[in-house]
Amino acid sequence: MTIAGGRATSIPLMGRDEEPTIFELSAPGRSAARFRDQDLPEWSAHELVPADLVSEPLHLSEASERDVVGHFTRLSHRQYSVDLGAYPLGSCTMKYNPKLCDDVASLPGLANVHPAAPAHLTQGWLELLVGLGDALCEVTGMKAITLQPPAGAAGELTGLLLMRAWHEAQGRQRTKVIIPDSAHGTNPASVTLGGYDTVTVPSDERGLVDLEALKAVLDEDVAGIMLTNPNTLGLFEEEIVEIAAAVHEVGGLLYYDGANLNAILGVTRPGDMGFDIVHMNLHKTFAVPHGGGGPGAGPVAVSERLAAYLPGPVPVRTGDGTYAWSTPERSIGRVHGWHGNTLALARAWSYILLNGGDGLRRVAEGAVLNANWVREQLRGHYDIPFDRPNMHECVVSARNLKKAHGVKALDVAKRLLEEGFHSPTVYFPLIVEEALMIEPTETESPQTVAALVEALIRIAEGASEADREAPRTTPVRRVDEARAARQLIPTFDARP
Amino acid sequence: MTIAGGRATSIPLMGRDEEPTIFELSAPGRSAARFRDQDLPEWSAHELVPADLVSEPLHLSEASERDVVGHFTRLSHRQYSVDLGAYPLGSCTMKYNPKLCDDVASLPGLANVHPAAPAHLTQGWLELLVGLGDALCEVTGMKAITLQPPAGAAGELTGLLLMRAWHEAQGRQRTKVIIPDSAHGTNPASVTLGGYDTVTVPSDERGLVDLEALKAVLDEDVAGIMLTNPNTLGLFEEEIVEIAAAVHEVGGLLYYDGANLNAILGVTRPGDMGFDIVHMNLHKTFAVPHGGGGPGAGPVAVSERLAAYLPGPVPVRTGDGTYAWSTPERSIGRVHGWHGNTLALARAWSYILLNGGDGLRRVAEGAVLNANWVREQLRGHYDIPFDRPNMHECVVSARNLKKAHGVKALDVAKRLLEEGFHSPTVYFPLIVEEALMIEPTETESPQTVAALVEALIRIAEGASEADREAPRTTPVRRVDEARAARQLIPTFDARP
Amino acid sequence: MGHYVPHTDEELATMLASMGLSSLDELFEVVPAALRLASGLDLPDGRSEFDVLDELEAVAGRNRTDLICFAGGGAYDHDIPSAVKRVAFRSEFVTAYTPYQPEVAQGVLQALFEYQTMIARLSGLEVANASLYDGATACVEAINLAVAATGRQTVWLSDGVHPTWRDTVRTFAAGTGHDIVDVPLSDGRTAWPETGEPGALLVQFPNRLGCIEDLAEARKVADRTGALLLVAFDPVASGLLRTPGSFGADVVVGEGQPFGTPLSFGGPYLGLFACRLEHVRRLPGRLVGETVDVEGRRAYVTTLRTREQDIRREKASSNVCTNQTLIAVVAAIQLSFLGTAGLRELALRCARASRYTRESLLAIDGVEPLASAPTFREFAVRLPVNGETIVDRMAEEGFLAGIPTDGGLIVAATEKRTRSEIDAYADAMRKVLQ
Amino acid sequence: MGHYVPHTDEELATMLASMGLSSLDELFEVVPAALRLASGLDLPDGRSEFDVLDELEAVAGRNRTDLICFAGGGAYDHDIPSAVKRVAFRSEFVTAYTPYQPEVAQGVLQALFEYQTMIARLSGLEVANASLYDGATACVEAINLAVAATGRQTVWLSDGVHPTWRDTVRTFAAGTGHDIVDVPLSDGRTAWPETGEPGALLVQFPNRLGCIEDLAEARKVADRTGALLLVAFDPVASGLLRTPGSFGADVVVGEGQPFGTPLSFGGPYLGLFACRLEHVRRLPGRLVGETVDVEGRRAYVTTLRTREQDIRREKASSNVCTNQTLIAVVAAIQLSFLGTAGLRELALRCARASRYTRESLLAIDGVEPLASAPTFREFAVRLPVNGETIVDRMAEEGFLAGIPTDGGLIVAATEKRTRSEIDAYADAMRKVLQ
Ligand SMILES: Cc1ncc(COP(=O)(O)O)c(C=O)c1O
Ligand SMILES: Cc1ncc(COP(=O)(O)O)c(C=O)c1O
Repeated sequence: MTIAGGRATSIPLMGRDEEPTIFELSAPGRSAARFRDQDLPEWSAHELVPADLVSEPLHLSEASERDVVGHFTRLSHRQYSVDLGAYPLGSCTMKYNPKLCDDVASLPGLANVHPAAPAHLTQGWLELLVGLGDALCEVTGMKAITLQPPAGAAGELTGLLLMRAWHEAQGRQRTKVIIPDSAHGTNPASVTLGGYDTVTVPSDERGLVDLEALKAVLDEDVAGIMLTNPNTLGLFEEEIVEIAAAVHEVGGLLYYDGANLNAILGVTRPGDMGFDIVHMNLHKTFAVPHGGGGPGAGPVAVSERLAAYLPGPVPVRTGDGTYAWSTPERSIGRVHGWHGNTLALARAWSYILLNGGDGLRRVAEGAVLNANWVREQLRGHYDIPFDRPNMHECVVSARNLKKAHGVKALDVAKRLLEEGFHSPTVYFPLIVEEALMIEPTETESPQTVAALVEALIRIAEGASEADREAPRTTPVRRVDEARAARQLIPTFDARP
Repeated sequence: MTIAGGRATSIPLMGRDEEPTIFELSAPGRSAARFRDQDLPEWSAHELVPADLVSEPLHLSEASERDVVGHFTRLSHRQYSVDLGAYPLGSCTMKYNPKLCDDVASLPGLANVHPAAPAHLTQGWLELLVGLGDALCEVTGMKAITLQPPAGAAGELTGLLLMRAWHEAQGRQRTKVIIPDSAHGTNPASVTLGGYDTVTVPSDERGLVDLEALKAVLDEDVAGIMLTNPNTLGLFEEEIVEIAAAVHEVGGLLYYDGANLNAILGVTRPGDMGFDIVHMNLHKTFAVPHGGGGPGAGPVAVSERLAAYLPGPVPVRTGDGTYAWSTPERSIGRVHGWHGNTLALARAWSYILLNGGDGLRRVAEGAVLNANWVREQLRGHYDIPFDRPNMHECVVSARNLKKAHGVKALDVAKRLLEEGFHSPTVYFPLIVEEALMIEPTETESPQTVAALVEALIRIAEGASEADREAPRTTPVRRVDEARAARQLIPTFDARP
Repeated sequence: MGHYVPHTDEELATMLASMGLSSLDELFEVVPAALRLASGLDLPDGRSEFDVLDELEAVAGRNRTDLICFAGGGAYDHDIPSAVKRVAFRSEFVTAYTPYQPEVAQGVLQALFEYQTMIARLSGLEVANASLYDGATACVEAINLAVAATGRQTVWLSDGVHPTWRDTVRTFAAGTGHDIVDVPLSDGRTAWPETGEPGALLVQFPNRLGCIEDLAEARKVADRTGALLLVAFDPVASGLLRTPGSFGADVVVGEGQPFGTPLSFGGPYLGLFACRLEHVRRLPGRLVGETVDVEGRRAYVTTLRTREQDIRREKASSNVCTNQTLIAVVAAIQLSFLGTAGLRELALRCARASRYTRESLLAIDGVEPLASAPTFREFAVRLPVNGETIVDRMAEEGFLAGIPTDGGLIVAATEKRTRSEIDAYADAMRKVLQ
Repeated sequence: MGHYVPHTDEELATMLASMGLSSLDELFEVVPAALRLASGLDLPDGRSEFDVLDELEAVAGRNRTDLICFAGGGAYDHDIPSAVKRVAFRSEFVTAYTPYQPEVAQGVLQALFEYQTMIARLSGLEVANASLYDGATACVEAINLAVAATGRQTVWLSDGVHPTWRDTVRTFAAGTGHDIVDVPLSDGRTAWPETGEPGALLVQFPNRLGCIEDLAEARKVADRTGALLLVAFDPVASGLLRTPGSFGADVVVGEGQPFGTPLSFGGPYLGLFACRLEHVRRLPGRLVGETVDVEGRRAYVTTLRTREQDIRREKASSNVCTNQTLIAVVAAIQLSFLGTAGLRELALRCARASRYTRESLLAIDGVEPLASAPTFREFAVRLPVNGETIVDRMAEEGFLAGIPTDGGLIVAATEKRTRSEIDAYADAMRKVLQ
């Protein structure tokens, strides 16, 4: 297929010169800091606190504002990012985030509010949180929500604690949580922290939960099941209604890992599928930027029967139209020191207002279209373990290249860096050998997706031993990870 | 000399991959633009204006917000800047500008004011402009000021028109303006636009104005003289008092080109030297960032006797403490459509408040110290045509390298790019063969200045024909300037 | 406190010592003692950035920014997308200077090349420069070009040009000696003299009363008299109207503020300048051209430098050095954001808001049109009370009502004005006029 | 209107056609029909960014941001330099993700390596991770580490830890089954039990009443009982006080908000986590280490990945994946900005403002200290009126007076509070108490 229009190339225009650490840029006695005129008595350290507690000044770096700005600006030139080019990291939804959301997060009326200020002084914030919570309930088809969890994994654990509290309230002792073998690592880790044992169910030849195998492990010890839908292969669990029925039948609850919610916005809802607990990754679906690894936000929405267990306090609209905090009757307690990653929540709310109901559906359509198109184009060049209509991402395998040329998924990833793209997620899900998990996202134009596909095909066609040398054009070349672990240098002070 | 502390290297960490133009990134029908809900009748083009005036939609680029952001972000990675490293471009004062000034220029209370709003609605702005004007008068030792000129050259021309108006008011017909042979090109160009002929006086063997030669051209036709002090060789005109007396004796005026004011802040003042008219480059001395070539600001301050001629209106403080606009009695008229580059003026004001009187003197000290130190270090490696204490910049010559190795100033400049620094100004002032005009500025630390000097010495010591190949590590290599002029391609549409 | 010189006292001492000096004062010994300031500048000491920001916020708070804006006159209240602000103010663009070393300045150069292309298209001419200071000084440069090209000193200056721009033209004519002849309007359009030998006609499109000038007519006058036709245009109009170039303009200038720059009390704005290719060697300011590097890769560079003051000195086509590059980059980004469809839509929305405002005002007793010529996004009305008074009274109602002019008010509306704002504005005007 | 999918209708059609589809709906045929939303989401349609910004500005305007802040409790009102905000929010840092491909992520990796170094120094321990969510959840992770290391489920939790942090600890203990034992304060300091076999002691330094806990004593208790000593610290205190590490803490956690992050209604903040090297294989979250690339050049990479959930799954040391990297980068920049001298000065200025506030309040009739232990930048007073009421009344006077606690108010002051603000605060308090 040819698409009219130019290609939005995504070459990482990044430099190749080493940058010293800020410690190496220091000179004794220098500082950028200057302080407001306080006009207070200049009590010395010893007048302020007991002498035996006072330390020598703690040694940090010593640089001027000019050098601090130069240093971190140069570091930024050694960092690939969405704003530099495509970032098809499967499961992570690295889409472009409207810049408006940055402006919202900088509003002084939001940023300059102390979290302990009582509700009547912070009505704007409460209104915002209630608005966001309601919208997220509508998007997921759930009834109530906590906005406290600061990321997806935190949401998972919150959800598992809800599950536990609910079962306990029913007077049941349950011990196991089921997850499919394709699940993300946070799922089993959260299960452990929730005090449950993980039971893994296999995927079938379609890449979906094997319903029979699931039924085989369902019993009265099962607290619930954690699923993503679409799952981590990018495939929709078509039998989700049957799965839900089976789990509910043994008294278990269904937990929805919302990492892949981007795929179904406005199309279908976890609540309608039968899920009881849903976490969302606002940093994936609702355009909170990923920040190099956070902050995100992982609200958890639940069905009616679990509402009373939510962490508190939750913001609510009162009868007289004002807003207040309210702690659910059987709340499991707080899961965050304050109210969650609030500025990230404000970004998500602005993103929802920008897109609206119509726009959110268009998000899902664009994401699914791009990802299916990628799979179609890669057929014949890469193995496609589950070659069926996918949702927002597709998983292909470099097994063919490994067999023929010794070129692994990792080599493909490094070669793609040379081509000017961030690489897909590799070696996940674990059930696919030499997996390349590609999530183009809806914000990449057809031209960019085409350029990405061409690069992947070029890599497959030119695959050779030399690919183990890749990447050759990046700020640093292949990094010695083994040495990092063997000779651990976790701080500047630990350098030999 | 060894200086303790790490080196702030200034490697431009910039990528080397071509970026298509925004036109090439376009796809028919795409647009990032979305508009506010106006709720107005949707009159068509033909209902709004006469049909024969309506055009087809004008063709621009067609890209999404994501691609616009990506494109210009990638372009920014192909651009060296002060925030990436040292930029010792002589005469330009490429110092680091405190980031606070950016925040000031973004204050909604300053940015969202229409320039035609009357004075009583814009008291904050007028107060700011009066405060800045007063401070600049104090810094230059002058009595009154216009803030309208948007850059140094505009200030020059304004000054020359003031000179003309003043002479005419005295009933004199003057035809000539004297400039030294080391003057910046804007000086003679402004002289022509001011309706005067340029008379050039030579510099003497010290690099200063030749007082005798000056006296020889002084007559009743001379309207005035334009000088920078320190001059473009970075040298202080030590006989400035005598020069002023001689020019004043024939009824001429002295114009101070403020490009080099950074060198004497708080040390001495043009007014005290005898100058009648002074322009300042706020983008050099007062930390308005250079913006890739502007905007700047070029206020012009004058002595008492010229105040009545200033462009108007000027902001003034009235008896009751409010602020108003007032047009000087014999104003030459406006030199800008509104009030000048006002947000740049606000930046400058914040810079003055930040530094204060004490800090401004420290600026001059730091600038002069760094520049003298550079000259001391380069002695023996480069020719130093005028080897005497300099002010904020020093001019050296690559004549020795040209003779010995055929390496020109231009080659040194390109080699320095490879070393991670922006190059000095080259081939200016014109009176120095193979000139390298180095202005380190006061914001570069001793470590950075040392690194710069070492790089220059390394270049001199390694000078060879191969230097004509430099730069080899920059986003593009040496650019064919002749071809650009020969086969002019000034727009994307003019491409062959 | 407050200064930005990084040197520690020890470093200062070490550097001084290495040069055989023992104090900073000695650095200034070349300055005659009598000229040295004895007791420093009479300015307060430096303060922390937090104190300064607090003070300037307070100062800024003494401006009325709550007024809903119906003023124009070359400065328009447009919406600015977050993306444009955020990308344009990346520090690589902000803290670079004129691209003297193209090898490390491709970012700014390419952005300017794209900007030139866009301005050329908007003006309908072949070449545009990389920016001038503002609309007013761009007019001056256009006249200088025309006089040099025709060898004639006389300029016919339409009264439809913004008054401050005309003032500016006159100020600079005192130096160049150009003979500026004012040409009056008749019912909102320039009434060109029958005879004369001008070197240039300068007309504004639409003009200061918002009226769309008859450029075809102006071109005929220029042809008849042998003058160049200089058009000061509103670049947003090109989203809807034919370009000045399509009518035969020789030089097109204008104010680029509407493309991404806030009102800012008047600056920094952006002088637009485009001309026919035959005049390129008289072009003022910088010009970026495409070329190749030694490896044949596409590259950009400032070109035709021999026009410029740093090479040509007293014979230069202009004295411009520092201009408005960053604002040009802003405009390039904003125009990329708008794109073909967005520019059209922007122009339509301005025109619709303007028409709705006009109709709302004319429905008020005592409000009359000042001219009958067609308008685009700005228009003038005659009022029973003088314009300054109206502006003052309307400010009390929460509006910046417009720009006073002889016998009336010039009113502008942009895509930012909504029906409810315009209705409220008309209601307030009704109240104020009673 | 308002969506951010760039595809034009034509492109959609072309792409669909190339896959043999004719509508977007067909993409979702794998979704059982019964599950498909018939009429879309019940949310308003999308709007332009300008409309949305206006609305959210109005919402934000319904928060009281004019109150002068004397509240702390883990969230402090510090000045943030412009440079920190501008550099930290460069889009390369903002729009990247976890550095899975180190070759193109050296920027974030090096910034995190510098951050880890700074946090290790502030805590006085050998290794710090690359961030956790916030102070409260960092406490949870510290407990998990200690229980795993000692094999003991009992945790002695000091009542001096912020109440919301204690709540959070208890919430998660429901999953892990840890036995959380509350330990009361006595005159402002933790009174450890004489006997018991805890796996961990968790104490806050200074504690929620602002009192400086006796860490030497806590270390003795830990040694005696065989527990690990976990200290939740105020990292700003390390500018003045000895580090928890110097007292023998095994794990140090804390809230990093004071380093460059605005109050933000409580998030995103920054969970600090440092431990002794011997516990590094139990460290939760990411860890960056220095290494080399194949050419031997210095490079950084996330390391000891085998602790993490994506590899270790149900046996991982923690479930943390996305954490707070950008806030860690902010902290690294702010700490670079402060430097050695600035951190000391910051701590001194907080302590001075706090002492001045304390003295001013204690001079008021009826105001008494809640405890006699020494304090650093926060302190508690007993008042004749309950804390909530005081906060409400003081808000009318323009102050956020502090955080109510049993029988009083916890008051904090930072380097941002000036004498005139504190005097006004004390005056208002006098008035309110009358
Ligand atoms: C499928 C899936 N589940 C859960 C998570 C965990 O979310 P977070 O990183 O926000 O903790 C991720 C994150 O990558 C994921 O992809
Ligand atoms: C000595 C000198 N004079 C005048 C100017 C002109 O100033 P501007 O570029 O602001 O017009 C310059 C600019 O480089 C200069 O260096």
